[in-house]
Amino acid sequence: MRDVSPGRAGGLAATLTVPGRLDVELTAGPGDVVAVVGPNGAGKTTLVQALAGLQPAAGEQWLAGADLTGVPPQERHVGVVFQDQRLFPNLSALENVAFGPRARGVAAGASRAVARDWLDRLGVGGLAGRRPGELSGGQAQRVAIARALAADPALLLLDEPFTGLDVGVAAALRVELAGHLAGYRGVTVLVTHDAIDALTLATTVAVLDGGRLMQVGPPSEVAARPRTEHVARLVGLNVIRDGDRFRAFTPSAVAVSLHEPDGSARNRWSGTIRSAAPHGGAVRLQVHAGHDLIADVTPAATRELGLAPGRRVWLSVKETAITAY
Amino acid sequence: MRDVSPGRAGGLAATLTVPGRLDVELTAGPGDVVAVVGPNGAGKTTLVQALAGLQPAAGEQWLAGADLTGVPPQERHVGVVFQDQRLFPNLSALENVAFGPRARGVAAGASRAVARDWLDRLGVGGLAGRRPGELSGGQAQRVAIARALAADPALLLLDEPFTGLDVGVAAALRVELAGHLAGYRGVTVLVTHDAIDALTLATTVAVLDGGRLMQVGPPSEVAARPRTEHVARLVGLNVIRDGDRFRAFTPSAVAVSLHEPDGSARNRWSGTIRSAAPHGGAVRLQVHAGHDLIADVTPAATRELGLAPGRRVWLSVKETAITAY
Amino acid sequence: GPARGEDTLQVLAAASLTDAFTELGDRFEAAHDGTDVQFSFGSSTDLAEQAADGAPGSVLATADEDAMTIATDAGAAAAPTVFATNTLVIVTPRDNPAGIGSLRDLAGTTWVRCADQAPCGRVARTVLQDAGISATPASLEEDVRATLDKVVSGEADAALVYATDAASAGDAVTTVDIPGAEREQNSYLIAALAGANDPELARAWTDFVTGPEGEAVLTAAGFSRP
Amino acid sequence: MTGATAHDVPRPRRRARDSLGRPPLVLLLPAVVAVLLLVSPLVTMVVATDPSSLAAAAGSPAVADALWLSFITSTAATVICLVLGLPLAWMLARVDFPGRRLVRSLVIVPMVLPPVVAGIALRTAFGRSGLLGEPLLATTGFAFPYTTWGVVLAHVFVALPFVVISMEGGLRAAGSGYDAAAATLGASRWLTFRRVTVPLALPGIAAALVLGWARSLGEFGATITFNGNYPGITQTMPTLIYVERQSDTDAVLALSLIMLAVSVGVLVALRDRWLVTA
Amino acid sequence: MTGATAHDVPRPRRRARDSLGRPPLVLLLPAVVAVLLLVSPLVTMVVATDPSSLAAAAGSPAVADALWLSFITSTAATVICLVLGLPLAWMLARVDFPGRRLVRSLVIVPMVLPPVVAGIALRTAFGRSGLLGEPLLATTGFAFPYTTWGVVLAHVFVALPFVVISMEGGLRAAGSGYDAAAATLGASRWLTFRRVTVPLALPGIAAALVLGWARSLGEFGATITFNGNYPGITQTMPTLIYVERQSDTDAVLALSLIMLAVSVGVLVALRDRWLVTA
Ligand SMILES: Nc1ncnc2c1ncn2[C@@H]1O[C@H](COP(=O)(O)OP(=O)(O)OP(=O)(O)O)[C@@H](O)[C@H]1O
Ligand SMILES: Nc1ncnc2c1ncn2[C@@H]1O[C@H](COP(=O)(O)OP(=O)(O)OP(=O)(O)O)[C@@H](O)[C@H]1O
Ligand SMILES: [Mg+2]
Ligand SMILES: [Mg+2]
Repeated sequence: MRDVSPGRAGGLAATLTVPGRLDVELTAGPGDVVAVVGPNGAGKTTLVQALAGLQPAAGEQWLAGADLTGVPPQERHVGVVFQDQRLFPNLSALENVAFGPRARGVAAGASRAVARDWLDRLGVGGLAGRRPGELSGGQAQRVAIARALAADPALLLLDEPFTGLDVGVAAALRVELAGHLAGYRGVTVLVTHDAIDALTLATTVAVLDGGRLMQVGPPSEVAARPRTEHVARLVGLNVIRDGDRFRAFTPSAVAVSLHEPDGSARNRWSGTIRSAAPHGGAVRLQVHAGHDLIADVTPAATRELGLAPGRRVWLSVKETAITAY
Repeated sequence: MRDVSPGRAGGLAATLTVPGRLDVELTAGPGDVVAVVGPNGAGKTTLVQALAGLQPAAGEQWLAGADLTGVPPQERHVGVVFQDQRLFPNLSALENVAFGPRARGVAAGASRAVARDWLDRLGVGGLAGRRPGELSGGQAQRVAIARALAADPALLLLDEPFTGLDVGVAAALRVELAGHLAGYRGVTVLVTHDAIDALTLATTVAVLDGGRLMQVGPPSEVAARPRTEHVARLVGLNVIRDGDRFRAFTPSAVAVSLHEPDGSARNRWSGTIRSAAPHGGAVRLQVHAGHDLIADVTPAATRELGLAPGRRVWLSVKETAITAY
Repeated sequence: GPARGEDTLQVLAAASLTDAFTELGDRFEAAHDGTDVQFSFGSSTDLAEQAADGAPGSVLATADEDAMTIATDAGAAAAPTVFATNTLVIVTPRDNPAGIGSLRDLAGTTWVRCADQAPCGRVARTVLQDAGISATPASLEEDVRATLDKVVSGEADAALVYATDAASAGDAVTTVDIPGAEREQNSYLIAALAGANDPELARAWTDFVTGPEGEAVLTAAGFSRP
Repeated sequence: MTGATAHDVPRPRRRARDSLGRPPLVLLLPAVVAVLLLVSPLVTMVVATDPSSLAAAAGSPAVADALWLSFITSTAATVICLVLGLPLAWMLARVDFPGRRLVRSLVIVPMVLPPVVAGIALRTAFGRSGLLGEPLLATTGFAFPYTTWGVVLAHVFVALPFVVISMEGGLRAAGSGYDAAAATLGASRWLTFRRVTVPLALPGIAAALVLGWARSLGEFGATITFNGNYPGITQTMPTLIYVERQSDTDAVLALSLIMLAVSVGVLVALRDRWLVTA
Repeated sequence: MTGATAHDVPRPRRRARDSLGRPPLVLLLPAVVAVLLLVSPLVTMVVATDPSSLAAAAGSPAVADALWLSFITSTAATVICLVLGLPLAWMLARVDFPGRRLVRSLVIVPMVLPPVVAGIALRTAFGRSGLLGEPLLATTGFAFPYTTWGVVLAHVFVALPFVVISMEGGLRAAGSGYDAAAATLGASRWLTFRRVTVPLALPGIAAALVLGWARSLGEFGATITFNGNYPGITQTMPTLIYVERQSDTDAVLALSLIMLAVSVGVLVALRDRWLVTA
């Protein structure tokens, strides 16, 4: 453990190793929201479980000045939204949410009041009496979030909390959560596959891949200068690795033509369109040209050039549109 | 049952009623991909389960000329990706995927070959020997998709198949699935919360709300003229209901100002910014003004006007930018 | 039923005859070259019912008349003879902690006897009635062996059992005779079974048991002559 | 945010009828054979019973006493099996302590003992001159043998292994993922046990208790060996039946039928209340 | 598409040590009491056994015969309990047939029967002059009583209810969601049963079989009543112990210990192979 001061001071400091699955060093100050992004199997859930004390891991862990190493989960004051929900099937939604406060010693009536309040805030107050088996996937997800928040934890661990939620609810929930997190002095670790979450909710983005942290920084910094293909895809940038330097450009900077472009542009590639989908007012093309590149074109151009999946095209970018770092 | 001809001819025709949860009439031709969208608790999973024969439902159901009413699931030739995955915990990923072909009488060796092929196509061939408990959430989701596809069903039921997948995988999978579905003569029902899925993969979009079908049509038609708030949000349009007519406009058509706009524009609202997030090259504001509206502004304008959550703003739209239907 | 060699004699016998009959079986085998004597020991009632049901066996020996009646009524056995009797005695643990010298001393101690439904219980009840004793036992045991067992294991201060049981327990118990108990004896009956596969051999066995050699072994085990 | 759908969703009254189609012959056939095997002796026993002896037995106060004692002691034993056995089953299923396998094997041992031997073993420990019973008697004046407490002790000794092993199976089948979820919410192991583990394993626990109750109701050998047989104190239904058998074979069938009828009544009542919902 | 991480992930050898912290006293204490209660009689029994009689018993061929017969018959009975009982348990847990509750109650009944009564009931059905046994004997010349088959029948009758009820608990606890998933993949109920239902309920099924095996190993009353006590044919260890008890109490303890030692050995071996993995 090299630097545990944030953990000692009130935030989180952890060095965690799970052989073959995880090897990270993570620090966060009080009130920080750490968005953990990374491809499937990167070790995000393993990290969350290790922080919760559910996954045996070597290393040290400090939270709000207390040494959590070897401390069982029930004494860690964490709140977890599990990727697989794990709502207690034998309890109603209300009882599920009231479970945390009850376990921490809050009186029954007060716990139920807290639970009811959280269910209302998450828009599922009307389903308080239902068992998890009688809820839809998204409804259950909301109850799971309510359960984690109602426990008023010192460390909030959210493993893909917005999966299965419809867009409206997800958007509203982001707002709700942002409001909650703004006044929250604990540390939040938010696992997500969605750039919006990382960019709007997080104070820090941690990029995990193959069990290791590849990049840690403020969202804007990570978004502007991604160092992994995954983050590049996440924020919708094209990133090309050039030795140990990176060259990034936006999809709208990419020109698409059916024939090899004239001139001396050294940044040009030929490839096949793999998909075309509306994106904002534009159409976003995914082109396979050695590595995958994305290009935004106008609907008009799409029609004129017949840019459909399977079509071979040329892509080019002006050197001036490229950020190198 | 009013019209079962598509079901008799080779596609799907179903009238299904689950008291209090579902009451729909659905038809699809052979090769059709029906995207089912709708808010949480709309009845999407209930519909999928009823089509699979797992949810007792009143009504009739025809598939590829055969009457499925009352037929048990194992004789329906369906393939289901469950919202909660339900991979067999006691079998390896390979055995999970080979289960379907085996059950339909394919020899053990051939089944394993098919399974291996599907796992490879979904990028999890290296995890063939793992049990579901040893997979990450996204890896398990891919195995679940492989399992449904490997069974070579006449009716493919995908309940939020892309949840928990990282962006790169989800994009690749969409391409993969699009390729597969193009050559597929069966009917696909795809439940999704993602507009991209509905717009790129579907031949028909069915909008479900409160257990009823609110709108059915080609993706472009539904996207252009949404009839529910949910779809409006999904495709990123503002839709205002006006009696039994609708008025729609794009977020980029919305002008944002700090003071009440001059002139006679009758389409103007005052409200509070609930969230601001990057969207393509713009910043997308969510504004609560009686109903929720979205507006796209340039990053520069965002900075200049100080458009942050909590700020009160005025929104206005020119009448010419509005489509009424 | 079980396949048996021609020279196998199958004897169904009351459990209380285990020691005496096992000894007699050895002697019988020695006297009848090539003969194998097999026993099936159990409760008299069980055995009688099994004999009536056609269980394989040549001879049935019961510890009381009622049980034998079950077999004879069913026609499975005929003409039973009484080949031994048994007298009730008091047994105490070797050191006789409660100092019991007669039936009168039973009052206030932890003592046991057989249940009224068991043959030894019927005898015990009559003996106690004759002696005018009304002390309540701690337990009414299912059979005489269980009764003895309670004393041997130190769970009871005294028990009313047969002389044969007292004898089999040897040094483990102290025996106190009951005056007049010989008036209320229990009879052991033996009969060849109708289903015997070798009636000759069955008769040879009953003769052997009722004969002088049988008498010697049975007397040594504590039985009386009828 | 929209949550509940506008219309009221009625809670389903009972689980939906199984919709996976007819059971296959290869399972149906053995199941039918199993039922026939178990039921036919009961039917023939009823046929073989003399109705007049049934009436006589039903009216006998000794039978009423023994029946009552049987139910009291079996129920007490079942309660003790729950109190002692569920924690032990939980330890075996959920706590990875050293020597766990040894403990599990030791717990199974009494199941293998023939009941009479179980009685003898109990006597060597808790008898009046047993290794533990003698000091107990000397210090407190209390001894288990010949008392109703002794009957309960014998029943517990005989039924507890069944209860523990069966409960452990139920706890394992229910999985431990929810325990982990409860722990993250700050629940102590004891709270988790009460609110999560036990409710989720309820079908298995209930089945185990039924096993234990039935096992102890039919228990005879250990009881009579350890406690003897005295009406009203240690004479349970099985011991009454056993001693009765030496004099009156007809009465045995009648007594058994009465015992059966009452137990089935209790079980059916229990099932309705406890087991079907689980 | 990227799937597996670049580095090899080693499969964990065994499940992680339980990490939820120390068990609470309120559970630990009863568990310890339960173990003591079950173990102390066994210990005192060992103490009370005369080592010389142990040696004598261990060398006796009658003991070897009885031990062998006990294991053969108990194992055969357990196999039959599996073949007949698992389908029945499955029907009770998964198929919503009319009269299910009645069948379940009928299945429990034999558990409540004292063993001797079970033997009598078996005789009324399968005895040589029983309602089913008589026609069987007349047509095939075969009768169950006094044969090793009869012993197995008695064991099955006595153990099957335990096995069925315990297995049903295990099947219910495992849940039916995966059955539904298998059905959508085209699996017949039989395939689902084999590949999904049974493997998932394995801990409960294994526990049930251990119960059944142990119950049948200790079974004595029904066997001796129905089959008599013929050495080499129907004389199992418990019946041999019964006979020995008539002459030699020391021998009883010695025989019981031998039986215990061997059964524990078998159970420990089984556990290692079958039960811990489950
Ligand atoms: N029990 C286990 N045994 C062995 N390997 C495991 C186990 N659980 C997970 N893994 C592996 O560890 C790696 C990290 O898994 P983890 O669940 O942490 O990924 P993740 O980042 O959460 O992925 P996802 O986005 O798909 O949820 C994966 O490669 C996974 O296959
Ligand atoms: N077993 C049940 N009993 C009663 N109501 C149920 C049951 N299961 C689901 N419901 C209700 O039925 C409605 C439809 O549920 P369904 O799971 O079909 O929704 P969905 O459209 O799939 O939602 P989501 O997007 O959240 O997965 C919901 O309101 C839900 O609460
Ligand atoms: Mg994960
Ligand atoms: Mg759903």
